[in-house]
Amino acid sequence: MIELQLLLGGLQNGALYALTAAGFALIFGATKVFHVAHGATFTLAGYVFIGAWNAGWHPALGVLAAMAAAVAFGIAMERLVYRPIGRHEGGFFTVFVAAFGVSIVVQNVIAMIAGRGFANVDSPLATATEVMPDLFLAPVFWISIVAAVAMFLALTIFLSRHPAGVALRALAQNADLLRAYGLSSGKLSVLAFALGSVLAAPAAILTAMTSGINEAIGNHVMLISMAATIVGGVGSLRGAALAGLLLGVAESVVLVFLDTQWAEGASFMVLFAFILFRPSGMFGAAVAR
Amino acid sequence: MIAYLSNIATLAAIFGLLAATLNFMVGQAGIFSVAHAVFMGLGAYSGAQVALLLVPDPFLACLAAAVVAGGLSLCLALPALRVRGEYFVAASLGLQMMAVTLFTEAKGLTGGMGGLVGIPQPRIFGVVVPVLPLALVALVVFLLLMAAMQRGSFGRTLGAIRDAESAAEALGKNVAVAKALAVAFSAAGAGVAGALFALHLSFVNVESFTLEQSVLIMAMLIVGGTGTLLGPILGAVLLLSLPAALSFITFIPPTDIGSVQQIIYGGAMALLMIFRPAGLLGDQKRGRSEA
Amino acid sequence: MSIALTCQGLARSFGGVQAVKGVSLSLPAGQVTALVGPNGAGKTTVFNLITGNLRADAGQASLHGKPIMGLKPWQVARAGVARSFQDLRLFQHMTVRDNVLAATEPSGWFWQPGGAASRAARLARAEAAMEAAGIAGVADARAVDLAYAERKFLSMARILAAEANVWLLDEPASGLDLSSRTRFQDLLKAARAQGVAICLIEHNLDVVMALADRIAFLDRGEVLAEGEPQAIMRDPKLAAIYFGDRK
Amino acid sequence: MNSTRRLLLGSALAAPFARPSFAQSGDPYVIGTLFPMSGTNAEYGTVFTSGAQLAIQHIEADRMLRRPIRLQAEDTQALPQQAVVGMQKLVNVDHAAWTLVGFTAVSKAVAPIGDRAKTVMVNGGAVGPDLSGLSPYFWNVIPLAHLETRALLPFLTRERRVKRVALVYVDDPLGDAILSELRNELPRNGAELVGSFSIPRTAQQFGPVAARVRQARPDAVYIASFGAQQSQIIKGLRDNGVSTLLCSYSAMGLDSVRSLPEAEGLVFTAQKMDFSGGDELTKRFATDFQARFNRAPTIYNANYYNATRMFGLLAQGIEQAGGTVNGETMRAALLQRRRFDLVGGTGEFDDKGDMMAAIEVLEYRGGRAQRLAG
Repeated sequence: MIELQLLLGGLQNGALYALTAAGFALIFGATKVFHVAHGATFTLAGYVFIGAWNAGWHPALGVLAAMAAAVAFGIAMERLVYRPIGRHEGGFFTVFVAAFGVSIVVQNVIAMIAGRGFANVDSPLATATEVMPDLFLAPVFWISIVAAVAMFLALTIFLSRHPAGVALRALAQNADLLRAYGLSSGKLSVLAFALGSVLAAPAAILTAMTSGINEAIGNHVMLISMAATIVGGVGSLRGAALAGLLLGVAESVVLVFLDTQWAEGASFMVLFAFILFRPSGMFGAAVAR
Repeated sequence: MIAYLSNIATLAAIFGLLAATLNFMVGQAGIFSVAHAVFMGLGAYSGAQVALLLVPDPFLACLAAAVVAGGLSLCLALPALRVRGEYFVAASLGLQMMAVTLFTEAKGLTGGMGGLVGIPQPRIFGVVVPVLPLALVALVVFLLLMAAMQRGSFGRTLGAIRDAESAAEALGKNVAVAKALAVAFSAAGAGVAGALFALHLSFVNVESFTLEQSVLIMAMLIVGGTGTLLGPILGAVLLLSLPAALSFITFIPPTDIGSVQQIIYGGAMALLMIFRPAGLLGDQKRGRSEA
Repeated sequence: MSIALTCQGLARSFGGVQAVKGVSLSLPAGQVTALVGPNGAGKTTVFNLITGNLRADAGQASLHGKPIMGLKPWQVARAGVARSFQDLRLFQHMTVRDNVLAATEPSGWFWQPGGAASRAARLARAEAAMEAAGIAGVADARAVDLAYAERKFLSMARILAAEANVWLLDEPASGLDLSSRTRFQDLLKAARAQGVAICLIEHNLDVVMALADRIAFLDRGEVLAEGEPQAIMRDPKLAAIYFGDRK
Repeated sequence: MNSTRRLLLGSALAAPFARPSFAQSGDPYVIGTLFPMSGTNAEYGTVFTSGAQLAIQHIEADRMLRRPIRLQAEDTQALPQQAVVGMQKLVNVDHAAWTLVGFTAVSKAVAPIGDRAKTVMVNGGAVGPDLSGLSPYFWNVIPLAHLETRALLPFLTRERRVKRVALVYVDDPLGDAILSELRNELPRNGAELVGSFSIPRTAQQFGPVAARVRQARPDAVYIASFGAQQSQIIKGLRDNGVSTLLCSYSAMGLDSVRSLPEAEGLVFTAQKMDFSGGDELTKRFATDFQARFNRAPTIYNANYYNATRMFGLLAQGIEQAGGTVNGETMRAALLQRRRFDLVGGTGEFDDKGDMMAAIEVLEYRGGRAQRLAG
């Protein structure tokens, strides 16, 4: 029974990882920006929701506010940080350091405004009940799964039907091709950042409900997203989402065999194994040599 | 004040060495790693164990650190070097995260979270020597070595690999060996820095070898400018003295002091990258679009 | 006439598409063999199979009678096969001299064997190669700052300095103006005179006719014909294929 | 941040410059703090500092010393390396007479520096047993963890009839100490340790751990962590079906834990301290703390109040005897005097500089800590 419990718990977490990872992968695939501040987007969205909740707003309004904050932050990063560096042909690590600097700022501004340490919203949705003997599930489990599936469906439809979505996918595959067709990659970058960031918001809100967040949670989120993007195969949204799910499940199910202190290491062992044995990831094209 | 400044100077020399050796990997060979703190940690633990169990001879400690860090880096790098670019970054991130777990769990060697306490001060022929001159000597030695290699054939080999790996191979360069050597040399330097760090602090625990430390070392390098000889040193001095200098600002309320310092620190990092993306000493015209 | 490099039955497919099917080639020493054929005929793939950049599904290759199939690219290079790339792959951030010097230093170790005398010899080789390729005047410029033709000649200088006896050149003359092309042809003729076996992928038929001793005509991964340039060029069937896709 | 706090803080900081010279003169005594003021453990830094601030306010209001006091904060982020830099600055630049430290790793890193410079370091936050006797100048005004578990276990087994205990702990010296305490002491109290679950300090998700805990079928779960993680563990266990008794040690004395609905019924130990009843000193502390910081004081506030007040008391004695206030004289004074009137009652120090204090067992009920025993 413990196996099933761990599997389902892993799925709940993995669904949230999948959402954040897909956001990261979307941005990375379309703009080739290693968006380290994606974790900061997550933190910001979570705290905005908690703030709205504590101020007595309707939850739906809080969700909207959190999404708006995430989108605004993502776009601001694109316009104010990544684009100026890109103009200078800034290298991969330059972007990394700049984004890391911004993450530090966000983390500490949040600490000063919202207070340091643990923050959460207190919702009965997060409390698990025994649905079967020895199997505890909270309503949040279903909400997480439904939210993840719904977001993915919406995203897939957008990317395959809407002209801008199709262009975005093309951008991910071949930026030169797109320029040849006269499409503005600048506008599409903004779109990629907006879409990618909005995906982090539901995950942040649900995390604030379940395990709670603190101002420093962004690093962990960023690492998981990055790992999932690589494991899934760069450029593949489906891959990143599945890999996020896989990492969440791995982190949980590993406890069937190992002691609890190895849980976090498990996701990175998966990452390492993938890089060594299948560097193209689950869905990526083969890495050309 | 002198003691305080010499403490900062020692740390600056140690981190200068770390950033400079990382530069050898990133700037010279184009191998992007965010696991430098792992090798620093390996060196720190082995140097500390030499000082604790055998003799507090700094040379022996540094030698042991270089051998352990360089040797283990080979075992880790050889498989991981098969992949390039972002993949290697990700591999090194995975390595960094796993290393922290291992450092925490291998209590017999590392003391775990509790760390290794009471590392004796370094002695040469029975005389206690401060770490500052040792660190400066180590820094100068490594800088000279790297400058010599940069001008010599090994530097050309690494530059060739960085700029066009397949063309380097087509000229008969054994890319895997060259990369592994670069990683091993760089890791050995990080190991020496780690040993000096352990001797300087007399205490090490796993919290000094986390991802944050790796990112800090990387930030020093990037802020100073990759591919330059003195850039990493400047970056190390700046990023170490900035928080120290900020702590002299007395009008910030004590409870907010940490956050304000961090905000200034993070903000400076971001702004510098936006306005001088190649670092302070880097060639601004030289685009690194392949990076 | 000794054969420097031969290959038999080279084959390679990519995800179901047979890019090269059973290609056999011989490159005699002191001769220029041109590999011609329409785009996508598999010419560059043949090079990649010979040099070990791609693993062949089937086939053999040997250099002076010694098998080289399955060797790594750097091992093939050290055995004496030099190649150029269509996109040049210069060492952008290094000087022209360092680019060429790098070609004289095969060892990936911390230092090169042979000490000071060997170092002086290597430097002399590099200078001679730059002189021959006509880029000695820009020896201290960085590769990324060179003009187009200079970049092409730098790529050639690297090959000259490598002192290989088999050259695989991938469109080395494309985009060159007439005078540069003449200089390039002289360069190749000199190498041929010294007994280098040269294999050339080239679209410009003027260059091919001026240089080639033999032509191998490749289409859809197969050698359709091999022989004297005049004979190949007169074959109307081949001409139709060759010009067919560039109407 | 409320404005009264800013104001008071400003006046405390400006004290050396603004205070009339007839009252106190000379260079201020510098009290240095080495707390995490940013990062995951920053909440502690804020809590620790406020205790010290109030003590300085009281020392100055009472004119205990001839010279003013300046509080110099160095941010450690609870990391050893930053702590060493900060400690070097406090010792060599600020010439701090007295330093306050918090975390185990930080304490162990700075102890050699303070030892060499003969600067007193006082810990009122960390409870790792290996903090005892780090240096003659390293003192603890908080009872260390093994004392806490020994006080808790009899209560658990007798009052709450606990037979099976599971431990969720951070894998550090403190966690290890509690693990071995539970392993040895539980059988003596007629109970057993049925599972121990080590977690990394950075772990955020505890659903899987909760599943493993449930599988062990404990009557009580002991949590040995600190900082933001504690709340996450409590919430993670409760949300995922662990309904048994939760217990812990003094690190739970944080507002963020107290205000967590899931922490209802949490049993934990702390130094015995009665803010409402008790002596004049304690009452004054509690009232003024509420007035200045607009919230009820916690144990940590009191500990660092005490740690700072100790300086006032020792320095006052030395000043009156005409001596110089430094590490050596203060250590001599400590060993001579031994007993001090502190918040929460009289504190008595042993030869190592560790304060012995009574431990009480508390329970969170309705967002307040209520005393159960001790």
